[in-house]
This record gives sequence, C-alpha cells and structure tokens, in this order.
Amino acid sequence: MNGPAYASTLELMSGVILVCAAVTLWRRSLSAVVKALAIQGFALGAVALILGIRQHDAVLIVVACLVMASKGVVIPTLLGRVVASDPSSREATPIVNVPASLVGAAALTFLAYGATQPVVALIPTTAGRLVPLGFATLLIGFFSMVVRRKAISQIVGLLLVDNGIALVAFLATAGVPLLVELGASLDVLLAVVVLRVLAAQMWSKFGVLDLDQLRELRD
Amino acid sequence: MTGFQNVVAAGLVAGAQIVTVSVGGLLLVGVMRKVRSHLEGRVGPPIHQPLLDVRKLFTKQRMHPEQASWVFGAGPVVLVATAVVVAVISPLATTRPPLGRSADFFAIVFVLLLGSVSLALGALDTGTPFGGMGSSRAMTIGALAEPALLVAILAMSIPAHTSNLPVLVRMGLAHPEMIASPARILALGSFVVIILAESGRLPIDNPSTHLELTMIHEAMVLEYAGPDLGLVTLGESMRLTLLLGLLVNLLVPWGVADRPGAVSIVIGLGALAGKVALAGIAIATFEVFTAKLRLFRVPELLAGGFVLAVLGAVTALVVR
Amino acid sequence: MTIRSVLQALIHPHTATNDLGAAPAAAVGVRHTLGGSLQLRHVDAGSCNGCELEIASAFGPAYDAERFGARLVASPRHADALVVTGPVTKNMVGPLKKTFEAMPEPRMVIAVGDCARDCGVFKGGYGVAGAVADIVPVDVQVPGCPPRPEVIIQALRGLTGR
Amino acid sequence: MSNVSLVITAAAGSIAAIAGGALPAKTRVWAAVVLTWGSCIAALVGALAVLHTGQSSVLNSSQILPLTGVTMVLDPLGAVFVVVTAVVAIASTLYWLGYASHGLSTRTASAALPLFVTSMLLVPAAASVATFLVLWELMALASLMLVLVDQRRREETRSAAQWYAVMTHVGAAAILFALVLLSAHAGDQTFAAIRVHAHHLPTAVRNTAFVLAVLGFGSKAGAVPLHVWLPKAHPEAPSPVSALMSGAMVNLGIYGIVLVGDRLLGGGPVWWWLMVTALGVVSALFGALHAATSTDLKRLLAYSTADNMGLVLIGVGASGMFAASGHRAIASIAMVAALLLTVNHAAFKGSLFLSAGSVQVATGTRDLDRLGGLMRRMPITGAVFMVGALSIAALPPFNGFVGEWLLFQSLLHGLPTSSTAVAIAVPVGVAALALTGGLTAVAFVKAIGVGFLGRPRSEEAAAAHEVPRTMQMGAGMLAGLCVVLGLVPVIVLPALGRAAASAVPGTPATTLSGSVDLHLAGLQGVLAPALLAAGLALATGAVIALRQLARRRFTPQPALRRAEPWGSGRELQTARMQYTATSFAEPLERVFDDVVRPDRDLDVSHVSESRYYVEKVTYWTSIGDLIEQNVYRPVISAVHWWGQRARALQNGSVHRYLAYGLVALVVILAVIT
Repeated sequence: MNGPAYASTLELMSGVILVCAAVTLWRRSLSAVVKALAIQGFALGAVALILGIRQHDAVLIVVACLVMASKGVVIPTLLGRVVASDPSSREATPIVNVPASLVGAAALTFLAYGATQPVVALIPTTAGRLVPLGFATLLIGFFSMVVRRKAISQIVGLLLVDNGIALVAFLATAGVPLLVELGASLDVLLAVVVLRVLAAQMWSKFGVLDLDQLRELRD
Repeated sequence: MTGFQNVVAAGLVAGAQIVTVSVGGLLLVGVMRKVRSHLEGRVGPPIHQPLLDVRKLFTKQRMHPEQASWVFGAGPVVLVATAVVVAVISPLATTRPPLGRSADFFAIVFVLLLGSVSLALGALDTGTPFGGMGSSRAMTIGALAEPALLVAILAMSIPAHTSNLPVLVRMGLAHPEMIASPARILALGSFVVIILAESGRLPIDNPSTHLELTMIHEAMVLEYAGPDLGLVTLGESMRLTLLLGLLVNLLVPWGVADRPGAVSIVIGLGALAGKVALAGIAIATFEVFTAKLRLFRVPELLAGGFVLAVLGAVTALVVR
Repeated sequence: MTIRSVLQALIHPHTATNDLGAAPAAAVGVRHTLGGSLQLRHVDAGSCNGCELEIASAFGPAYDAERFGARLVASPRHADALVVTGPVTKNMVGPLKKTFEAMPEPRMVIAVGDCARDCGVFKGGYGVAGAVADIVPVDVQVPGCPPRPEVIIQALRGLTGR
Repeated sequence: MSNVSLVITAAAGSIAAIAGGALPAKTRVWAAVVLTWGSCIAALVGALAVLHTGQSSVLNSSQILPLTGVTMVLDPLGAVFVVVTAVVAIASTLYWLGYASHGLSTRTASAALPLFVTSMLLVPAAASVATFLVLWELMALASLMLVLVDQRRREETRSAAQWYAVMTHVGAAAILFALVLLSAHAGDQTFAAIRVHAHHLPTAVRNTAFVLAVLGFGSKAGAVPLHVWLPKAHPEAPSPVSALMSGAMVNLGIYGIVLVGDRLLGGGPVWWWLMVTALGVVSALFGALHAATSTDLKRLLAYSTADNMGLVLIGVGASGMFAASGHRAIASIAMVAALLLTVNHAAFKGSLFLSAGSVQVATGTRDLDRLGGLMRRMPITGAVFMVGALSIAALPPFNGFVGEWLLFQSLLHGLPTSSTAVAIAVPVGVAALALTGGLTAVAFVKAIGVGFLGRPRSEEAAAAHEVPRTMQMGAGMLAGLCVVLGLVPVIVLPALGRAAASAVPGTPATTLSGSVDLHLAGLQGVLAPALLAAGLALATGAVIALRQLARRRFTPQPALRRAEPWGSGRELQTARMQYTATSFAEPLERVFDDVVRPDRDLDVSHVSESRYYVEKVTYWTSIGDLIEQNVYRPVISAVHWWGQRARALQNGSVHRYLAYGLVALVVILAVIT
C-alpha cells in the first residue's frame, strides 16, 4: 500500500489501541471493558497485518492472524464467560475514582511520550514514531491493575500490558519472531485460563470476585 | 469584484447561514422528536411542530418575576445573539464565511460561553430555588467540559498550525488523510461528549423531564414565558445545530463550498442540512436507548472526554 | 412510512394510527386559536386519579395526542391551557389559583372529568371547595367519569385546530 | 524630559504624604488625593514618553540616599507597569474621596496611601539594588499600614496583617539575597553592571539567584503555595487599598521575576521556566477553585487574583521556555500575552474590588449569602461589577478574552517547534487555562447572580442604595477601560510589544500588527475583537427588534406582566429558598472534594414530644485553605514549640544569665586556642 495510506492506517490502529486502554479505565461495566479489550486485540492484529503487508513478510501476517484469533476472540470470550457468571460484574468502587484515574492515565500518556523520545530518535521510521502509544498502553495497563479491585480488571490490566509490549515490539523491530510472539500469546492465554479458574473458584467460595476478599485466604 | 459587491455577497452568505441555522435548527429538533416517537411506537408531532410552537410563543404575553432586573430579560436575547454571530462567522456552508479570517475556534467557544453565562444569570435573577439549581448545575458541567473542549481544539490545531476554523475545514478537504489521523478523530470523539453535555442531551440531561429536581437546563428556563421562551427555544436549537454543524464539517467536510459562487453555496447548505440531520437522528436514536447519568457521574463522562482529547494531543505530537 | 410501520410492528403490536376523524369545530369559549400548538399544564385538584390514567393513555402510544400538536410541559409559564382534574379540594384552591395566575395570556382552562365539572360523586364532601369553574374560569369541559381518551383528544384538537 | 517626570513623581508623592499626615481632617483627604494625582500624572507622562520613543530615561543622584545614591532607569518594560499602577492609583484614589468617610480619613491612612502609590510608581524605575530594595520595603511598609487601618473595628485584620507582614518580609529577604548575590559577583550594584556580568557568573550562582527571586517575587505575586497572605490581607484591607494591592502591587511580583530572569540574567535554561510555568499552573487552578467555592465576596476576588497571576506566570514561563529553545518571535508573543493579561487584570480586578467595596459600604457585609437583589438597588455599581465579571471570565467583547486568546495562540504556535519537555508542558498549560476559565465563569456567575440578582437575602441588602458619585466614577473608570481594551487592544499592543522586546533579549519588537484585525506576525492567527463586538451588538439589536415586531401581530394586555415567581404553586415562597453562594458551589465542591476538603457538620434536633418530628436542622460548612493548614500551620506550631523551649532558658535569675555569658566566653576561648 502507498505511503500516506500506510502511515495513516498505522497511526489510526495504534490510536485505537491506546483509546481502548483508556476505555478500560473509563467504563465501570466489566462487559464493556472486555469488549474494548477485544477491539484492542483486533487493532493489534491489524497493526501486525499492515506491517506485514508493507514489508511483504508472510510470517508477520501469520502472526497477525494468530494475534487476532487469540487476543481478539479466544481470550475475550473466556473473560466474557467469567463476567457473565458474575452477576455483580461492575467496578462499583475502584480504589481510585474514575475521573482521577482517567486524569492519571492522561499523565501517564504524557510520561510515556517524554520517556520514549530517545527510542523514537533511534528508529526514524513511520512505525517508530508510534512507539510512545504502545508504551502508554503498557503504563495504563499497569495503572489499571493498581487501581481496580475486581479479578477481571486485574486480568485485563495484564493483557493491556502484554498488548502494549507487543505493540512496541511490532513498531520498534518490524515484528518479533513468530515463536516469541506465539510464546508470549500462549503464555498470556495460560495465565488467563489459570485466572479464570481461580476466579471461578473465588466465585464458588466467596460469591464475589473482589480481590480484597483474597485477604481472607490468609487466615 | 468591487468592494461593494463583496460586502453584498458576504451579507447574502451570512443571511443564508443564519436562516439555515435558525429555521433548520427548529426543524432538527422536530426531526429528533419524530425519530424518538417512532422508536417509542408513536406517530409523534409533525417535523415542523417546533416552528409552530415558537411562532405561537412570540404572540403570547411576556412575564417577569417581580424582583427580576434587566438581566432576566437580557438572558434569552444574548443567547440568540451569540448563536447568530457564531452562525455568521463559522464555516457551515462555505469555507469562506464573512469574517472567516477571525473565525477562531477559541473565539467561537467563548462567544457561545457568553450565551450560556447570560442564560445562567437570567435563571439566577428569577429568585427561585429552581433557577439557582439549574444555573449551578449547568455552570458546573460547563466548567468541567471546558478543558476537554480546549485540549480537543489544541489537538486539532497542532497538525494544521492554526486554530482558525475555515482553515481546519479546508485542510480536511485538501488532505483527507488528516481527518483519518487519530489526533483529529480522538479530538472529535471528545467533541461529541462535549456537545452532549453543552446542549443538555441524554445521558447528561433529560430535555423532556417534568421533575424539577432532576432538571439541569430545563430548570433555568422554567420562569420564561411567551417571546422570551420562544427565544430560549430558538437559541438552544441554534446552538445544537451549530455544534453539530462544526462537528460534521470537521469530520466529513465534503460538500462544503470551497469557492465563491451561489451554486456551490446552495450545494453547501444542502450538504450541511443532510449531514446535520443524520447526526441529529443518530443522537436521537442513541438517546432512546440511554438512561440519564446521576449528576455526580457526569464528571466521569467529561473526564473521559478530556482523556480522549489529551490522547489526541499526544498522538498529534507523536506523528508531528 | 415503512420505518414507522416496521418499528411499530416491532415495538408496539397494535397500530397507533387509529383515525379519530377530522378536527371538530373550535370548542366553546376559545378566545384565540393557537395555530396548531398547544402546551398543557396539568393540575390534579383532588382527583381519584382515574382521569390521570386516561390523560396518560391519551398521550401514550395508542392515542398519541402529541401528533396533533398538544404537549404536557413542566411549568405554567410555558403553558397555553391548564388541564384540571377532580373536584377542587380546600387545600388545592390556593395552588390552583396560583397556577392559573402564573400562566401568560392568552390562557385557557380545560376541566377534565365529571368531578372537575360539577364535583361528581364528591359533591358536598367536607373537603371539597367546589367545581373548577367556581375557582378559575373554565373554557372547555370534558365530560365522563373517567372521560375516554378519544374524548380528551377531541377537546384538545378543538383547541389546536388540527 | 521623562527623568524630570520621575523627580516630579517622587516630589509630589512625598508632599502628598506629608500633607496627608499634617493637614486637619477636612482638607487632608482632598490634598493627599490631588497631590497623588499629580504624582501619578507625572509618572504617566514619563512612562508614556518612554513607551512611545522606546528610549529609556535615566536619573542618577548621589545625594538622596547616603552611601549608595539613587539610580533610576525607566525602560519600556518598567514603563508598562508604571502606567498600570498610575491608572489604577488614579481610579482608586478618586474612589477614596467618597470612601474616606468610612474609616480611611485618619492621618495614618492619608499619609500611607500616597506613600504606597508613589513607591509602587518608582519601583519599576529602580535600576540599582539599593534603590530597588529601599523602594520595595517602602511599598511593603506603606501597604502594611494601610491593611491595619481597620484594626480597631475588626480583629481579623490584625491576624491578616501578621500573615502579610511575615510573608512579605520573608519574600523581601529572598529578594535581598538574590540581588545581593548578583551584585556581589558583579562587583557593582547597578542593574546595568549586573547584566554585563550575568553571563560570566557560575551556573550555581545564577540558579540560586533565580530560584530565590522566583520565591521572593512569587510570594508578592500571590503564587501558590506562597499565596497564603493574599486571601487574608486583600479582603481585610479597605477596598481602595485592596484594589491597589490586587491591581498594581501583585503585578510588581511578575515584574520582578521578568526583571531577574530575563533582564538581569538574560534568560536561562528550560527548567527555570518550567518551574515558573508549573507555579503558574498550580496557582491558576488552586486560585480558580477557591474563588469558585468561597462565599466572601472580597475573598473570592482575592483568590481569583492568585488565579490570574497564575495565568500571567504561565505566559512568562512559556515565553522563557520558547526563548530557551530558540524561538524568539513566539517567545515575545507569549511575553506580550503575559503583559496584556497583567494590564487586563489590573483593569477588571480594580473595578471589581472597588465595586465590592461599594457593596460593603451599602450593605455592611461581604458575605454573598446575605446579599442579593442589588442590581435594582445599585444599578451603576451592579453594571460596573457585571462588566468586570464578564471581562475576568474571558467573555467577548471584553478585554480578558483578548488576553487569553493571545496566551492560547502563543502556546499553540510554540508547541510544534519545541523540545519534549516543553511539548509536555504546553498541553498541560492549555488544560489549566481552560479549566481555570470554566471555574472563573462559575465563580463570577455566582458573584453576580447571588450578590446582585434575585431577591435580597437580608434586611441590609434590602435597604441598600447607591453609593456616592466619586466611588461610582472610580470603579466605572476602570470598567470603561475593560471595554476599550476589549474592543481595540491594538492601542496598547505596540507598546507591550516594545516592552516584551526590551524584556526578552533579541526578540522582534513588532510581533503583532493590524488595526482592526489582530495579526500574529508570520503565523496563522487573526482576531477581530471590534468586529466581533459589532456583530454581537448588531445581533442583539436585531433579536430585540424581532421580538417587538412579532409581538405586534397579537398583543395581549399588558404586553409584559410582572408576577410572583413560579414555585410549584407553593403557598409561601421566601428569599431564603433561593440558592446561596454555598449551595451554588456545592456540586463543584463535591467534584473536587479531595482538593478543597470542605468540613461539613449536620445537626438535627427533634421536638421533645416525638423523635419523628424534626425541630431544627443546622447545616454548617466551611472551606479552609489546604496549603495553609498542611504546610504553614505545622511550621508555625514548630516555631511556637521552640519558643516555649527557649523560655525555659531564662527564668529572670541574673546569675543564670551571667553563667550563660561565662560559658560562652569559655567556649570562645577554647575555640580560639
């Protein structure tokens, strides 16, 4: 595809990924959060796809399809099941209230922008300039793991971190090797499955999916 | 063309835009009501019903509270006047509106703010609990919407190196990829949130509520009657139309007249009407399926809009 | 038209467009025709709420008085006509007068239901101050206990002229 | 000729002070005022000459001050501040004529006010460390005396004066250190010499001097967290003095920062100006938030002063950052924006404080919750306050709007070309500007709507009537300036351009051009405030005409009926049911609960017969200054604690004191040997 179209679609997809990260902090209803996550997965796949087409790199295209499948379909479906099984599937009282955490996300975005400038200077490509967005996604993921109570939100935060890393990897080093990406995805998939089981058990034990309840496991 | 002809042409364009915004604004409200009632399984009032209402209101008696000062009467007048000014100088049908060179986005925002401030003062002048309640809530929401709005403008202005609206629209026409840029899209996303807040639509405010305690905007105008109320209705519909018009022209500028000439202006007006009507239908449909937010959840929504704008600004910086 | 029928089929099973015939001649005592726009303020002066139910259904999907340009509003300042139901109880005399006074000229009063016209079964009750006409000038009367929505809509169309 | 004017200014001012102190009560005030006007007009003439020609005027004299002598150079930058001070002083002394009968006709006041004005007129002309510090201290002392004028009647005044004295002297100490440090390294105490040596100074010295200067001058400008004296002293001072302090004195804090940072040290690294910008952002937000939530009219105005100075500091900081990253043109636009904001602030805050004083005179209270309905009782004062409030809320067609537009433009155009740190600072600045604008709108809609509109909430407010002419004229003068500056800002912009050029080294003098339109040189930014205003006026006329024409078709009689406001048919409707300033700000208070930390108390008492019937509900709320409580109080208590300990040392016994002396002597000897 030609220059401007390539650039703008790439920027657009990276922007979508970042917005989805913000949406996970914005919305209280976990189902909406999971939807945002699915969209993010697809956008990530799209980024890989665009890069692959741009560089005529078949492996990268395969990776893109895998990413879309795992992060766009499988993981969200699993999480969706958990959410569906939990009637009180809302972040009713996050540790930091929503406006504050959104402002925090904005601050983190600026931080990411400032911190990645040296990296950007190293990679003078269209893709390289977008690295800050991936880094911001990563930071917002960490942040949402910190400020949210529900187990699902924790999983979502982890996935945001992973997506951020993946995006940075794609943009910085025109695509990671297939195996690495596969490994990462499977790794996360495993984590999700484990957490899903844990969540199910918590649900059966305490009837809530609130991490504060885990303290009770201690005694 | 001689200077005189220029002046005449500018006057004609201004008149065309004013008429379109004022009459079209009322029709837009009618369309939105029609869509609502259809989705609720009713026939609903005819589309021109708001026109009939306003015409009748102008023939009725004016009523002012005993203790009210001149500010009460000035409120609706200034509201409409600001809307008219914005209708003249903003690039709705053409990218060359009168005074277009000074049609700065920042200026337009503050002219509209003057309108809402004057209405809030009028509401406080009634000396009733409802007036104060309405203006307090409206001003609070307005204050919280302000940062999102200005940062959104900043995000749109960084790539264009100017905050001049006609230039922004023209750039959209010249470089379509600039519209697809995440900066512009994120900024417009937060702009949508702000439009819902500023024009008192769901989920921020329920325009058709009858319970005073749930009112935001309606509570400010409870005291106005006859022509004053007519002006308020007119002004509010004009503001909604202007905001939507700016939104659609920044999002899909195609159809806007980029060269002088009656034909292209007429086409521009038609395109504007079509685009704004579609936006209005979208909002009305959204409203049917949405519930009103609690007043103290509104800051969350606006903070979301703010974050969208900030992300837009950052992406604009990233890809600059 | 198609959208309408489809959506109504989806959302509201029986059609809302049951034709109520042409607009009747302007009702008695109307001083000014409103050009197809009628804003109403409803006051319950002590009704048993039978009339409220009928008014509600007159504005509901089935009868949909709004398509004739009538609309219930939140403040008497916005209203052209006052819809009063029920016999006026002693406690409601003041508020009813205030509401009437709060309306801008030209203003009308519609007494809906037999109680509003002549106190109905409550006539002579110790808490009843009188019929609506004893408190504020009535322009239109809607008979029935409770009046059928069609009748209410007939009266309203008499004012909107549509 | 303009150095002559400096002499006349000083002379007239001192004579005014003496006259105010010496003459009998009847003539005292008039004499002092007229002579002060003379001093102001002389300064005005000189400063305008400087601004017109761009030539600085120099005055050297070794006789006036012993040892050092006096060195005065009035350059365009200083001239701007002289003009602002002179105009505000003329207006508020005019107001003083009417106000004097309310406790300001004492000898102290009549002597201190001319002294205060004159010292403020001369500070921007001071061109040597000694001259500057002497005049600065004179200004501080005179203003302190004026704050204390009311102390017999109100005891809050004393604590306010204490806060003011401490803060202003800590600030003065910081300034003293900074300037002495510089002059010591320069080997000469004139500013010219310091400027020459500035670039050979070691970096540590430059940084220390600048930080100290920012602290010292920042406390004078009311920059958060050094603002604590401001919301105490400004409300307690008599209103003309508040107007002078808020309209003229705080500006000199800004002048000082620009003087040290740009003029003396010739600009510095980016982090200096990032610091200034951060200070500005914090002040703007904190001030605006407290202005929006405070219910005391003059306290509200004082906090909004902190907010406006914050915006000015954002402008100054932005100018410095752009200059440091090498964009002189945009730097000078930002500096012009900062100066324009200062001029505007002097105009509207002066008129606001003066009309607030009129309200206090007419009703005897500043508590918004006890005011209301004044627009009908005091139409002129109400209109003046309205103009000031709309200007400060940055609404067209008034002057505040142009200033904020210029600031926004400078930030916008400075952004794309600047380094990473700046690129992060600028959007934050814009967000702060926007939120401040919104909160200011809330604050002043509250001030007008609760204070002047609606129904009176107390007998005093109900009995209020218009104040003497001179007071109306004093306030009206500045309000008129708001309108003029809003319509044709180009009358001041060239002068401000020259001032900015003389402030930021190496910037073009003409960055803004145009007669009706306002162009940014070489950038796509145009504003036509006059046309905008004309359009608004035209549209307003057209709308009114439309309303009248439409009414002709059918006119019910009477066409306009005044009726009891609609209260849902409630039988009883009292003025106490209106929203008060407290309830108006309540939603905002909730949103920013973590920042303003209001302490509330709800007390419900039941009737003795049954606990189901409430007898009385008492709701009590107050908002303290978070920074004062969490930063200053601990320090004060610590000092107090040490004071207590120190008292243990001295119990009056002569022997113990002798013992101290002996111990000291022994120690010294031990050290020496």
